[in-house]
Amino acid sequence: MTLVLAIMVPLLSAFLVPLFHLARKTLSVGLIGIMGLASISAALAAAHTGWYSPAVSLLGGWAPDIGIALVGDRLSSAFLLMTAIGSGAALACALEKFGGGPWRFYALFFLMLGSMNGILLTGDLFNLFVFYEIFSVAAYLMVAFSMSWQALEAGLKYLVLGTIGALFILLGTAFTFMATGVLNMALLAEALASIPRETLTAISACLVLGLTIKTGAFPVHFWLPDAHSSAQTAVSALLSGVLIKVSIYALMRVCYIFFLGTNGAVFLAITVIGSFSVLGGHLMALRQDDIKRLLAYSTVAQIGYILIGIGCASAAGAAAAVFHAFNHMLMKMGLFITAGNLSEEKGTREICGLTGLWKSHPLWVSAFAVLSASIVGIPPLNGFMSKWFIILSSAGAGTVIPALVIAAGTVISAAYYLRVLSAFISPDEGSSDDLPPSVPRKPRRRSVSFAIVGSFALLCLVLGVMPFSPIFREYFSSIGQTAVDVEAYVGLVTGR
Amino acid sequence: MSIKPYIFRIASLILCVSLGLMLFRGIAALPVTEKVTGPASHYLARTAGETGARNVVGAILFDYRAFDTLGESTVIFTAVCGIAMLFSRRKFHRSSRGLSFIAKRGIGIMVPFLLMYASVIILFGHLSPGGGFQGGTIFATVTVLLCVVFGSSFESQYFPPRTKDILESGGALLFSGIGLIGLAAGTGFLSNIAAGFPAGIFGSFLSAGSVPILNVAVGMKVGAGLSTIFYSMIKMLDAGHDHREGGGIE
Amino acid sequence: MSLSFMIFLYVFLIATALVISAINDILSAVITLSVFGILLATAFAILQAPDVALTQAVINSGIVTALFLVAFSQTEKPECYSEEEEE
Amino acid sequence: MILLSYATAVIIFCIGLYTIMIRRNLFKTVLGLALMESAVLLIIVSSGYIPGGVPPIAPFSGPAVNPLPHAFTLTAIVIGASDIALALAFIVKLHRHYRTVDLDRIRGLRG
Repeated sequence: MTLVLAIMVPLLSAFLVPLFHLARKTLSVGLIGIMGLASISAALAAAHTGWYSPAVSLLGGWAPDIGIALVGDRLSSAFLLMTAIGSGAALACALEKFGGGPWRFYALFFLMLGSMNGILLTGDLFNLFVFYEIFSVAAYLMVAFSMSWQALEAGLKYLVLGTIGALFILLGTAFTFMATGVLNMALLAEALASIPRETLTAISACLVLGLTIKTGAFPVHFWLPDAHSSAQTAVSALLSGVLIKVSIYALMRVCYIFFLGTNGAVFLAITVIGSFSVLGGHLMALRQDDIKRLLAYSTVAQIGYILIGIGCASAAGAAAAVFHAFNHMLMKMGLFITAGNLSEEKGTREICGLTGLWKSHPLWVSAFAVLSASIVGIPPLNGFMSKWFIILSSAGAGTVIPALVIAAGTVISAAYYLRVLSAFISPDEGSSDDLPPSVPRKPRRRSVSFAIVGSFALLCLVLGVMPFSPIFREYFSSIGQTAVDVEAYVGLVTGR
Repeated sequence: MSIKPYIFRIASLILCVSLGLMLFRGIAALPVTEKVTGPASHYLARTAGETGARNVVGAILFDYRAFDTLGESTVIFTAVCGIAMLFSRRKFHRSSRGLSFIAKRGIGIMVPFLLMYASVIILFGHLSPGGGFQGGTIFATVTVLLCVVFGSSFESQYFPPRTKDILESGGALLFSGIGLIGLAAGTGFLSNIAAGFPAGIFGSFLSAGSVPILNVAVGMKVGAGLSTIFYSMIKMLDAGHDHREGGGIE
Repeated sequence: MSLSFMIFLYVFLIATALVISAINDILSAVITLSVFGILLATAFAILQAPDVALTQAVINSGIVTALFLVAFSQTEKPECYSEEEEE
Repeated sequence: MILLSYATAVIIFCIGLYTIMIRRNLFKTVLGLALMESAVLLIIVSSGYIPGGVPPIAPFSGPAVNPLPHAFTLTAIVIGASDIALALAFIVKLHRHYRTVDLDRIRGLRG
């Protein structure tokens, strides 16, 4: 019951928003806030259910093979928690920035929230495709929301690549259905073991290619930097922090359930893609002058780390990947919100123009410093811990090259984040005379955004220490166990 | 410089051909299906008893896998919301010109029949091929026809955007409401006969529990949605004419 | 349905797809897409899928073609004007 | 016969992908997407066909074809149509800025 509500409450909010708009003409911030709180608490309730008593919700009361089943287990709960925190933060930022005016934006936001919960909870392959499509359509439109031509072009690029990815996912689903006749993921896990080799190759190629395009990993990452840098601040934070994680979840779920026992080459492919993403993303980020594009390319690299963790095909690797995904959500959302606000303050997004901020906004810059230190991987912080776990598990899987790639990537990322920070700290070189609007422009208050960024930075510090506590380690390893334990998943769904 | 496009073309051709070969080998390796197996045989054997619908595809869409249908009509809702957002800043100049008298009179005779056809397709979705999507799309096509033949002011007078918005959200809420009834009855979201909807007499108009209601809801949603998409893009067209011709349209 | 008719239909489908891909005139390509949609609907009907055939005929050959034509008429004319200016 | 329709579908899929890869006109890109989508639909519908089957509308006068792929195809058609509509809307909006639909002349975001 809670699983259904986690999907339906946001969707119902989205359906109600146009009616409220027709009745009242302007939506109050309070109304949107209440809807957002209800949606997020429904998601958290579902996460609680999934964590403490893994549940299956049969829609329409039909058995899992003929109807659709929603499944909540520990992996879903971890990602539900992630999306609830991230989208709550993004909604708060958007409310602070836009107010209640753009009602279509909030309708899209709630549609996206509902579809994300749907992807995280569904146990049916075709249903996954349907929710993926709602999610993607809402994402294309949120990229284009600012209506500048860069945003429109980025949205179109994202749409074309995203649709190709969706078609490959649909093709993979069609092949799976042809080969087995069922679509429930738990039943597929059993049925896929006995199908011809060529068909399995085609299925895995289609599904992995489609999900990789949607994730934005290196060879097919073209849409990601444009989309993430052209959108507005709250949307960029949402895209980079939360949406990517939902795609990661889909990749993780599909690959672990379908191919763990049948096709080991998939995991080798994911590791290779991940290594290339780390190197390519960092090298491209080094060349950027625009701070938001730099952060977007850094996201490509961080996706690579997570993919390397998934590619280990072990419980430790999956746990490390989830931990890094969570950390990346905190760090990248904080960085995007900070960078967006600071560059709006200065009126430029070029890194060389963002000078003298240490004097005017010391708190923002110190939060940025903590978050970027964490994303680079300075030891006491959480970014270091999750990267360390990924290196450990990939070494445990018997390959050294990913570990070397991660080490090299750390050095490169230190270089470009230091460049940004040194620009922030360096004094304002006489730019006050050629930038007259900087004097009359009153610095706008961004207390909610700052509270979010500050608490994310604090969480980074806390999560850096947490892995030393045995309870925390046990929790995280149980997520990894859930991810790779296909038999438990099958047992949960079929009731055997 | 001049050789580079050819290399790119040949590379993409090779890529496409090898992808196609891989896909075809994947299909050809499968044994040929001689009879229906798996869950599909359940649907074929038991649909009449479990849902009361004659059209098995309709029963799957609106009962067994109704959640997919909800998601799928939400995709249209999202797309409509977005397209209306993209074109929201344009001012709409109504055009009442339309086509000739003969075309107007001809369409005027046809339209009631088209509307009746669409309604039949929606309402008999559980008995014969058709259903909410197809009927809703025919409704949208009728509004497109009216817009082309009578000019956009006629269409916006009889089907104003406000009505379409209400219809669309109303359809979505109706669908979700039916689902929540099942949840409240304790038989699962979107459950049909189990939640107490009457099964009726097999093959009659009033049968199959909530399937006809869901068909109507989807028909409202799809018809209003596709019509709004067309309307938004037409709005753009008129603004464009205005831009070029200096506001010459009445 | 006889095999020869099926072969004819599929050859026609591939031919229209090639035309859509190769032709430079967008308007002709859009009209060919409509023809392609009707042929595909026929194929669906032969494959014993009346629901799908109806939907394909109504949506792909009706609404989608209409939207393509609207978008095309919106974007085509200023292009001609700008070309005339260039010449 | 059913292998024939699979082969047709795969060929159309590849034609669509090739169109998207090499053509520089945005309308051609969207047409390619439509072709790819139609090909996937043909594959799904063909997978439900059995020789000598009848449409899945009760009461059956023979062995009925698999109804499940038809339901998927219906869903996929509507989803594909809304994707294409969205792409066309983006193209129209972009055209207002660039006055062209040629990809080579729309290069605001490269690198």
